[in-house]
Amino acid sequence: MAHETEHPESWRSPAGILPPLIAAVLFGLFLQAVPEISGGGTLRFALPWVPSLGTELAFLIDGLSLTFALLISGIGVLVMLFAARYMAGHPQHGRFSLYLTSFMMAMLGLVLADDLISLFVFWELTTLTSYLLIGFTHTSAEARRAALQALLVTGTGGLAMLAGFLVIGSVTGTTELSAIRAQGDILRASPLYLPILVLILAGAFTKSAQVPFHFWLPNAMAAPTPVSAYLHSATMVKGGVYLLARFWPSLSGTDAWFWSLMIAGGVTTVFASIISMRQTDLKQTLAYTTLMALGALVLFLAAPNPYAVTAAVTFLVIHSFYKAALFLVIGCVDHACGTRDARRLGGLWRAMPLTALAAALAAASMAGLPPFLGFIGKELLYKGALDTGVPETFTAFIFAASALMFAVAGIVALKPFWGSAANMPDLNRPLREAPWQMLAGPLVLGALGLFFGLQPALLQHVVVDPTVAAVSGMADYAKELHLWAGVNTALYLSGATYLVGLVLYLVHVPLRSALDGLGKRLMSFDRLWDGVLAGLRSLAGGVTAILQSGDLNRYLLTVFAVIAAGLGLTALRSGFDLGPISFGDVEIKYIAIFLLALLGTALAVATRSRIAAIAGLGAVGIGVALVFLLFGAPDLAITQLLVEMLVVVLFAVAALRLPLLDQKSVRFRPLHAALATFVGGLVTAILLAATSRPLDLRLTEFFEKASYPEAHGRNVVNVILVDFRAFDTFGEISVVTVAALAAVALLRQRRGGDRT
Amino acid sequence: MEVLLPLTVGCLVAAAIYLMLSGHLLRFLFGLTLISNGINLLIFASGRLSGGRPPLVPEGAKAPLGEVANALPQALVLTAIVIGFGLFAFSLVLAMRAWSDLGTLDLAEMRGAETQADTDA
Amino acid sequence: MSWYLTLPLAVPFATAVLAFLFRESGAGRWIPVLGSALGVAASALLFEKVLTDGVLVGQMGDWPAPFGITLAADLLSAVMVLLTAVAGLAVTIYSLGEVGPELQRLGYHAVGQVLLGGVTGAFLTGDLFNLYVWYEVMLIASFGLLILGGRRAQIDGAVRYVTLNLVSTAMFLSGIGLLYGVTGTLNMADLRGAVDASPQQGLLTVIAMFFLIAFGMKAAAFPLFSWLPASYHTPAYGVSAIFAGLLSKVGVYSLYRTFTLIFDNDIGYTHQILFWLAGLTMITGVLGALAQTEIRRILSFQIISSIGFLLLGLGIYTPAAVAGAVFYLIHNIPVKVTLFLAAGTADRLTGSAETPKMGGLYRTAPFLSVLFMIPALSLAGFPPLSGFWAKVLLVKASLDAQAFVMAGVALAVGLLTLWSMATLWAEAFWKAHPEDRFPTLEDLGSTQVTSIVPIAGLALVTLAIGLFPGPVIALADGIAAQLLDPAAYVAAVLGGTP
Amino acid sequence: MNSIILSTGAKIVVAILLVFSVFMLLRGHNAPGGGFIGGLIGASGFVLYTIACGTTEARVALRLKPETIAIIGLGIALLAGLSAAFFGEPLFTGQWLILGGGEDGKGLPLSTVLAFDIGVYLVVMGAILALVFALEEEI
Repeated sequence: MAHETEHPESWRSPAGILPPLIAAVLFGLFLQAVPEISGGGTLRFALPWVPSLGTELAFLIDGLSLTFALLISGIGVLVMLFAARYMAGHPQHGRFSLYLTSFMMAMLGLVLADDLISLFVFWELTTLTSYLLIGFTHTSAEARRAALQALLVTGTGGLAMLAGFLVIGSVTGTTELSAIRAQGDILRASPLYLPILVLILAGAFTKSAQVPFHFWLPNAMAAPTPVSAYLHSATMVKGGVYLLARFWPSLSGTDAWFWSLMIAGGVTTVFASIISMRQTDLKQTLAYTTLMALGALVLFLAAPNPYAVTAAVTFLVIHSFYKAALFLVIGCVDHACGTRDARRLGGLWRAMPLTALAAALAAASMAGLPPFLGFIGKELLYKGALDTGVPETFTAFIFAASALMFAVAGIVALKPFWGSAANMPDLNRPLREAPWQMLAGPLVLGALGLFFGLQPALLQHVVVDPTVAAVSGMADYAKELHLWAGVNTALYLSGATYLVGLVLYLVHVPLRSALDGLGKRLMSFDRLWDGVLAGLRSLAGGVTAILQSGDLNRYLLTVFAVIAAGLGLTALRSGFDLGPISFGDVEIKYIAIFLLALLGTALAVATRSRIAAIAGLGAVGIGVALVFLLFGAPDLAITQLLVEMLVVVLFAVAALRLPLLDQKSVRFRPLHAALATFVGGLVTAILLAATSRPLDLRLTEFFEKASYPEAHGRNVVNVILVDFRAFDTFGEISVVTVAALAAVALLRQRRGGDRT
Repeated sequence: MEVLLPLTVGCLVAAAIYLMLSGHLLRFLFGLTLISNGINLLIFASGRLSGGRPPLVPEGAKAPLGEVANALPQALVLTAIVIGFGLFAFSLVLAMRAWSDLGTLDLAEMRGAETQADTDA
Repeated sequence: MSWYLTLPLAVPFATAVLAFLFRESGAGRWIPVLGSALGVAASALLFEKVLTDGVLVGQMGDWPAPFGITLAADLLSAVMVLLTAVAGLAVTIYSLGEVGPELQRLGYHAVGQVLLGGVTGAFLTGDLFNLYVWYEVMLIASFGLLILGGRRAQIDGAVRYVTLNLVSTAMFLSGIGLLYGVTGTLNMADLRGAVDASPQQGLLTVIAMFFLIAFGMKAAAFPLFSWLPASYHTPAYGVSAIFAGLLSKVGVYSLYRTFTLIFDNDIGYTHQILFWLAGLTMITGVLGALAQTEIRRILSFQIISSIGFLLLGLGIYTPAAVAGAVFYLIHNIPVKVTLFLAAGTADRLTGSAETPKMGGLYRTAPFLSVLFMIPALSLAGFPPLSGFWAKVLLVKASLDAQAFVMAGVALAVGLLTLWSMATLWAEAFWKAHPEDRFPTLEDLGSTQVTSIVPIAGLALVTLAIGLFPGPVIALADGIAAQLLDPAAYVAAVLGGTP
Repeated sequence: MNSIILSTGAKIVVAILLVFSVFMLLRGHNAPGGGFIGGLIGASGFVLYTIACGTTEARVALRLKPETIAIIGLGIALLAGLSAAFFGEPLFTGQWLILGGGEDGKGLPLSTVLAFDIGVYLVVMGAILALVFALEEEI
């Protein structure tokens, strides 16, 4: 992505210079730790964080975390230097640098954390920063979609992993990783082992893009190239691998572990190899080879043997070198030519000799040619595969992958530089070599592949031995790295690999179209994903349409149905005693009041006339007032009558402006009537039961005794209102005040305020 | 009355619910009035019906003499009546406003707030 | 002594009176801000006092419990009062920029202060009938705020809100009447003993259902939540923010209060119901959010989903679960207020609340985008924000209580929330404005400070709780201990009587 | 409706009802009555007056805006409740000053409780009148 507004000099802004500087400082710091760690020691820093959860902000440097930290910060320096120039002049360069640096910090936190919760926190922070980076071109809907996809897929796994962590915490009683590593036997013996494993693997497999969770990774190539180089080669996707390595001592060694990793890793490797051949966008091609490598790493962590672990660790380093280098090379090419289409690029070596050199170095490592580090790695992979319980399967996976990698190395590194230039796009500017800031990364990383190929002992000492020791929990577990290990099965396999790889490279163009046809018939996980999201959305829409239909009547019906069911079922389950029911004390005047209220109610319910309904309500009110009067509540009776009068007045005033009751609302509704009668009957029964025993009159007796001597009032009801329970009254007058304010506001506001 | 009063309460509640379900805002308000009355009676009945004498302290006495009505529920009901009136008055005015703004009191036809189309922000 | 308890209550009411009397003058703008600030101070004092001295009790009118009305503040009450005051202050400041002189003349600030007073009263009272009264204060004040502005959607939303809430109120009042009829008392601490001693346990469970339904409706629990998404998107943003932050939480608070203190005799039934309601509320809430495109309707459904998490603690009913839910409660209030306020500012800048018509803010107003993202991610339980700890505590408690299904539901809902919030953020902030507008904070003009400062302040609270959750977790543990063993509360309230 | 007879009659009725309402307010502590009932009666008087003479005149007769009366009532009630604190007692504790009377309570009792009830009276009257005026004016 060459920018319209390019300001080569602006890379010297803080946004350009600070990130590589920070990375360099961190890299230097981690280098300082090398002697200590390669001597077999560890370093640990811890701050208390959430003591009640046993959570610390704890960091541990051991072989494994140091290797990752060195890769992250070291490659970080080169990628960020590249980015400084690549992004120079971009209006959001500052944000980009902030996100990328934050991502690096989060990634370092992830690999250094020695506490499950801390680890998870950093894990999710990498998810968030990668979300922002993948969607960096935020005006593009495609980029946003890719970002969301990565967020949700890795987020799903992350949550599963969190659940796994919490269960581990419950089983082991600690969240400290070092302590948990020592409790592998307890975990493996726990009845919760299988759930834990599944949950942890869900986290690792989504992050490391194992099939069938792989589809987000190629889409994540929507990010600017430095991001792809960094996140999707050296760092984020390796997070899952790191997790597996971290939990190797605690969880590995069971059949479940072996088979799940082997199947996931193996399938991913082969699947990705095939798909990568299909791509024409070089970045996409590389993305799928990353999947392939991740599959291989997972595959080798499956097997509990020293060769396999050594191979995994070594390959991890190798892959980081060449994959980052190749992504950056593609970035240089894209920057110079404005395309990454494998079908068009060719003959670039004349104009871009240094880029071509870097590409060649990295590709040689990728192809596994001697004397590059990739060769050592491939030999180790074969040895490791042969050492497992199922050598045929492992070897077949690795053979297929290695041959395809050989072919892809040719496609990515050979063809654009030395292939035919016939299809090159027309550029309205001269084709130039990439600037030094962008070249430094691929050249250094490519050279490192050669350097360590010639000097494997150094790598062995600094990286492989301590890392393998940390993964396995055993010192001296690592096997030796040799450039020349003699004539053995692995060497024969290497030869065969080159041969098949070469053939594949030569036929890759027709192969591509063949695979393309095949691929179209394969299930597309990307489209499946869209289907899942669409399905969830329509489920959400459907459920919401039922519960929140917009029809107030339905809401009310729901509420009353819940009331009826809640009270009815509880009454049925719990049961209660209605007490003695006698009509002995019923006098004629009571019956008269009852009938008055009943008639009033009936009128209010049945009539279509507003006036009649209001009259009915008035009758009910008077009936209620009479009850109050007859049973010693004159204050209530007076208040009730006065309020009733006001209600009638208000209704009368309002009714003049309100519409007639239409036929629809007055027609008989049997279902509603049944529901209403049921609730009404229930309330009667509950009230009868509630009053079936004598009432505890402590409160009233206190009020009666204290009313005059202490509160100076003879009207006990009024004393309660203004003294004993004056607080209620205060709240109540607030209600009245606000009711008036609100009603006045309703009446005063201009109509159709919605148009202002 | 020990039996009649709960029966009255039940009738009022049933009628109120029936009215509230009628789908018409004005009739909902009728229901509201009825249910307020019903619940006030319920509280009153919960305090038991004991005699017909109001809880007053006669001149010269320090406490009510003999059996008087339970004062506490009366105070609660009084509070509830006044609060209920406040709520009712507001609701009535709201109904008027709804009629003049929305042009209907039929609850099924009121869709101003929950339709996506009408977003008068 | 009782100054500590009454000041947080008296200040908003006094502010309301003054704000209304001076509503036509310039002071009418600043009195509420000053009053809210005083309210924060008063509630901070109360909180500090309760933290050091334990349950604080005041007998109104000096009438001993259970005869008069008792105000009682345990840790839960105190922290809720403090959060109420803080949310109130934030919204009051925000309203300076949002609410014009016309609404001020109609009593916007006065009614808002009464609402705060009502909420505070509900948190502080130790008397069931008094709780009803504060509920009504809250309710009528919320009616008043809901209709201020008078747009058609507001009126329609208000009809929905009012009708459904009145039904809930009726349930509540009936429950109180019946409970009094059985036990003869209204004081909540006294009710605990009276309910335990009552021979009518079956009947009391039925009566408990009155409260469960009434509070459940107030809390917007499944399937009684319809009133909330039907109305919360219609009033001024400040109003929705305070509703979102506080109102449904009062329902949750009431459930916690009554179903730990009074109705804990039939846990196998009542709390089991709450348990399953919690799950259904979480799920239906988040699904509702996914089905919306209007920003406040999305957030409204998220409120419901949060309520599910809050109920889960009560449903599981272990100390860890209650503590987790209480942490969630504390974290959720600032988060919800921030989200609604930030949504309001975004609406004003982009000219729409419909997410398809929004956008462009990430590019030209990145600060606002971050301010929205912090609470949004916190709500989704993203670490290390406050919601993450809430989720961890609740999921861990569910796992420890063998409630594996609910732990899974909680995690899945967290994920769906992340989806919903990420989509919302991407649509409303990240993508370009469909009409290629470039809104900046300068467009807010003179209201820039009042529109941003409260949001930033609350986002900072969320961030702080996330980074230093220790004290809040300790507080939540303390609250859970008090709730599950109310002996100290009961003793403090009834101490005066034999 | 604006006949002189009616409006004169209304004025007389209002006067009577107002006096009666104050009577009900003051006697409330010892007999049926009190702030609510008094306020309701007082408001009824003004409602009658409004119906007879229209809101403009009723507003003039009332002098203060009814909303303001209500909020002042709320303030008085609040102050009455808080005043106990100045006597060093818990809030809402009644403070009594009985003028010219002895133990028999025959003197003129002045108290914060009465002040509280006056607040209630003003709130009820102000609120109802605010509502009725707004309704009447909204045609």
